[in-house]
Amino acid sequence: MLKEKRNLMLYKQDFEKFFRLLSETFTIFGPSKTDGSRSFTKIDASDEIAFDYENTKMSLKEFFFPQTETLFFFDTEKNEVKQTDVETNKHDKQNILFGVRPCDAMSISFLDKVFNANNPQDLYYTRRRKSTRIVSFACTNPASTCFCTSVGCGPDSETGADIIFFELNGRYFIKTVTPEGEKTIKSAEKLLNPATKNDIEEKVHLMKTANSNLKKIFDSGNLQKKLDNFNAPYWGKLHRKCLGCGICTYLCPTCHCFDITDEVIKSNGRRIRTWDSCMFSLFTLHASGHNPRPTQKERMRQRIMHKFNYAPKYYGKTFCVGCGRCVIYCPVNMDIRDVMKEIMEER
Amino acid sequence: MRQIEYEIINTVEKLFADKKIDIFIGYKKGTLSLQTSPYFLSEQDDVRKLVWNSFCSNNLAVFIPRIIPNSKSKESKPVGILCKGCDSRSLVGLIKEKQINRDNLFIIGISCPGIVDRRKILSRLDGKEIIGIDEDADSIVVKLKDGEKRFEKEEYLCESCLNCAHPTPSIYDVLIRGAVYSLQAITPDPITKDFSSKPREERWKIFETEVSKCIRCYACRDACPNCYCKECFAEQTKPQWLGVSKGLSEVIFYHIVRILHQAGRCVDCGACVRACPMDINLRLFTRVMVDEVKERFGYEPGISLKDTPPLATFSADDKQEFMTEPE
Amino acid sequence: MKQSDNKTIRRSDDKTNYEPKIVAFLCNWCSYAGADLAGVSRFQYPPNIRVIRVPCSGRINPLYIIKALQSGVDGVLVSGCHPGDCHYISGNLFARRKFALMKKFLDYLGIEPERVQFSWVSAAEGARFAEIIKKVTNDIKKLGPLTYFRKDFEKTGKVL
Amino acid sequence: MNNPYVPMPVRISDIITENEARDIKTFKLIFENKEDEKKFSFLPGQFAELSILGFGECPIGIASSPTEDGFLLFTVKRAGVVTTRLHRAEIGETIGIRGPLGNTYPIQDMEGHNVLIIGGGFAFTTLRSTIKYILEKRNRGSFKDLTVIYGARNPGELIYKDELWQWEKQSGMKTYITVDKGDKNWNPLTLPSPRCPPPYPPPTSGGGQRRGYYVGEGLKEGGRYEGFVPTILKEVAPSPKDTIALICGPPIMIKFTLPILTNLGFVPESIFLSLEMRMKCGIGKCGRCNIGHKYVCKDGPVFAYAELQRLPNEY
Repeated sequence: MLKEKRNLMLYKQDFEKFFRLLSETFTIFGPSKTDGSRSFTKIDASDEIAFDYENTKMSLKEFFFPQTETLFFFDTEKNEVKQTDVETNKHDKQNILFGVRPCDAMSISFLDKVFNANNPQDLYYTRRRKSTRIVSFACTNPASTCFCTSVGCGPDSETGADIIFFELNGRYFIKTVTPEGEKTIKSAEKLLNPATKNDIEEKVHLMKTANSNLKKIFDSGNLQKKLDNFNAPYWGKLHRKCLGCGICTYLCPTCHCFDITDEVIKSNGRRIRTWDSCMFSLFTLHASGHNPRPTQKERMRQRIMHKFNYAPKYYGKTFCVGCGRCVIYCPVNMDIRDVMKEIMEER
Repeated sequence: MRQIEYEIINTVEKLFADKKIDIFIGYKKGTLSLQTSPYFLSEQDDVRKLVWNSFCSNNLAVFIPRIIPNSKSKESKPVGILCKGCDSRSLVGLIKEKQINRDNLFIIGISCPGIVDRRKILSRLDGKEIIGIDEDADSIVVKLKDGEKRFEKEEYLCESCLNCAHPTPSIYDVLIRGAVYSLQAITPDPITKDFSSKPREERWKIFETEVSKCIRCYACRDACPNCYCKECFAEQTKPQWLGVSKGLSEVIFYHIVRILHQAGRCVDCGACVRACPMDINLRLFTRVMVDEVKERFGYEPGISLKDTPPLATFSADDKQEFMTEPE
Repeated sequence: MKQSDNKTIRRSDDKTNYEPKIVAFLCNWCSYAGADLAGVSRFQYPPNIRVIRVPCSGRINPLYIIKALQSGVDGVLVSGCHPGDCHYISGNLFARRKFALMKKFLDYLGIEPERVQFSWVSAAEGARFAEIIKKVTNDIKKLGPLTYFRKDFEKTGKVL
Repeated sequence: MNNPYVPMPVRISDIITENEARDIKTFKLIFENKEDEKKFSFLPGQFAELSILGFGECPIGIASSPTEDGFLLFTVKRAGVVTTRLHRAEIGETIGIRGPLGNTYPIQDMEGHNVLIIGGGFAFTTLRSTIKYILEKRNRGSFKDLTVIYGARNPGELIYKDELWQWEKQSGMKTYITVDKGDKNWNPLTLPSPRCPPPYPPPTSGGGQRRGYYVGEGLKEGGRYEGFVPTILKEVAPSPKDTIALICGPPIMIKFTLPILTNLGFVPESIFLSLEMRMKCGIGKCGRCNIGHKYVCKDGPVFAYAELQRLPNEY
């Protein structure tokens, strides 16, 4: 059992060996250079990993909660459910998600609250989650769109990660966060040395600079109180330039709304769950034609409130990690940081 | 550029002062460099926040059917809008298809020097942080921490601007003349010509790889002014034409039908391409319809309010060389 | 599209005895009657088509054709009245414009033009109808089954 | 481990068409597997996801009472894709069910109190479950007076007619039935005979004169009316003392009923509403049925009015 978190060092020249040792027992996924770090893909060799990426385009949630997931297959002719492989398939090989940014790692800890919690448990998510270790990579050079420190995350946040890497000069500073993380590096133990005082100092200094590069734009605690005003006048204005597309929610690492539908080809069918977005007009449309959120105003409010007001009340966490994806990819430059500022300034 | 910006601000200020409009849609400075954001301003808001530069990429016409919901209702005052050439062409389409009333609009037309594609510039910066931007008539100067980089606009324009035949608005109430980026527009567009010369299998392969990136956020549809359907085929449930999964088959289906639906409407403004978060080169597939409509029916969407849209009319002697005849 | 008659048409990816599946959208007033006439006049034509009767060729939305291709057919034929003979005066003339664009676009994307065909068949042209079906069936037989974007989740529906 | 997304098979053993428009049907379902039935223990107010393979799922309130053994009842209005398919179903067909989901009416709080039940339209389903539960012999003693006010657009739209006529006659409860607009067979109670029991079965021809609903006092035993539910509620004026009110109905009815209850002296803590929202998963994960920070599928569908007042008005 892990008594305390260990600080270890790995020389960069040993990284290749380290990677090979891990890949003997684990399948490794990471931001790969080959697809321009668009999403987390299978990595076969250590030099495929893109270390200096800012953030993958698709967030990590895709890995645990894919855009389309088959809940079960069925036969419409026999009118019976064929069980999924969620119960039957044994996944012997464990996965490592390597090079995850701390914000993405944290987002998984939020999704755990939704899917992994026993209320009831979502087996599809849990199965993947159980067989996966998250190795995160501290951000030494945060992007201009990052605002993690405003929402309680940070460039060196450990939440959600099993191991965290810090890139120092010529070597990696490795911190094990969970017992699982400790087990993960067991096979490569001989490559690792305990960190010296110097190493720790260098790491602390490094993160200090990274932290200072991140401006704190708002305080999520205050924001939650501010948002308790459901009928505040700014809701009438904020949404106006919103196009109602699903980019912000689909790229968001914590947005987890989904839809369940059936698909049939001849007599083969499957029930699938797919991502859905509160920004879509049909999201809450009742079969009767009534829609509790009829315009983009309500839908925009729902997105903001869900992240910054409802989730803190329900799960005790602000469901935003400040990764900045919605800021970068919004076609009309609806910057959530601006929205927050506007809300905070409103009396 | 500055000159034109002043002119826009003065015009809008005067419109508000004369009580001609209640709301004006323009651009304001974006929160990211190389980007602007649509700006809805009313009389109380700060007119001086309006900007005009090479990054005013949004097609503002997309907002018009949303804020003027009914074509028949005559708003007390028209909505003011800043229009580039392509924006005005989109508006013409909307007016012709009775989605909005011309009387409900006050259009400040602006002859457009072309929009710079921020992605093209970003790809040359290797992720370096931008500190500031300067713009003159021909080039963009990007200031970085370790120096400057100069980009000639001509090379970094959006694809759709490179082959724009009508940079000056086709309808307007006030026209602000500025430099027009003039290049002989070519039909068919070089990219479609190049694409059609490829072997069939390769064409399909390219199409497949491009659209397989799609995450079905529908941003291409939502950013398109001419995609105004209240209920899109992609979301209909009775009958359900399209599954909701991310499968290749569904994505291909969606894009083919959307592009066909835009045939005769698409003004090649490039809004869908710029909105796509996955960088799908949609224009490679949308542009061919623009060229085909022009070649076959001699129609260019958005040029005149008078001519009938090509699919809303016919001619007895339309070519029918493609019809099957028995052997 | 009910697919209960699988017995008569065995589909196989083996090209030699492969029988294509074709959906024919026929206009109620001409082509459907033409098909009828072909039947009562005993003109032989391949049994590969499934007929969907539509009020007019102008009723055809490109969506239907794409949906048919996605749902597992290898080709589509749309047939209506000859220009000038439309029961609704000009439905087929409007349709002709849509067809032209559609044909061009699918070809451009890389789908063989023979997969989607359009024709005019009047109520009196039973023989012509049979000939056209023969041609369309032969064309598509030569191309083999359509694999481009047929929906098939048995292969893709696997979980991670 | 149980997979919360996989439905259990149930067989349709009976289908009852409830209304004249024939778009509301009650389905009697029997579990195919006995273990499933044992696991499915519920209380009035809960709902379940009915599923038809190839069409999808829809959340429907459970209309039968836990005291009715061996079967489940679901009353379904034809509206969307799944319900339309369900209406085409035949007796003997097997469908799927997922549940029970959501919370229940506050049965424990209601014990030892008077219960006022206000229902409108076909949203009467979970209320029927509650009434059945209360009327059950071994439970009846735990509750005090039971008052039911139920309304529909017209007599043909009343659901559970047989039981309504029975309840009208039953002692130990007061049943007020109202329709927005009566027909020639609808014989609303009129002024001269306030205590006259309603004609049962309804006269087939002629019928009583339609003179609108009764305005006045003395209607203690229930009766039939013509008028909207809120209006009737105002006339009936049940005492708020020691009473818990349960409401389920169309939004417009709820909107006008609440102020009347408040005027009568009901405190928000003693009013419970059952809400409806678009749902998919039913277990608080898919994130679409929230009202404020509460999920209707998990924290609801029953909410105390006091709680609802603290939530955003978005339903």
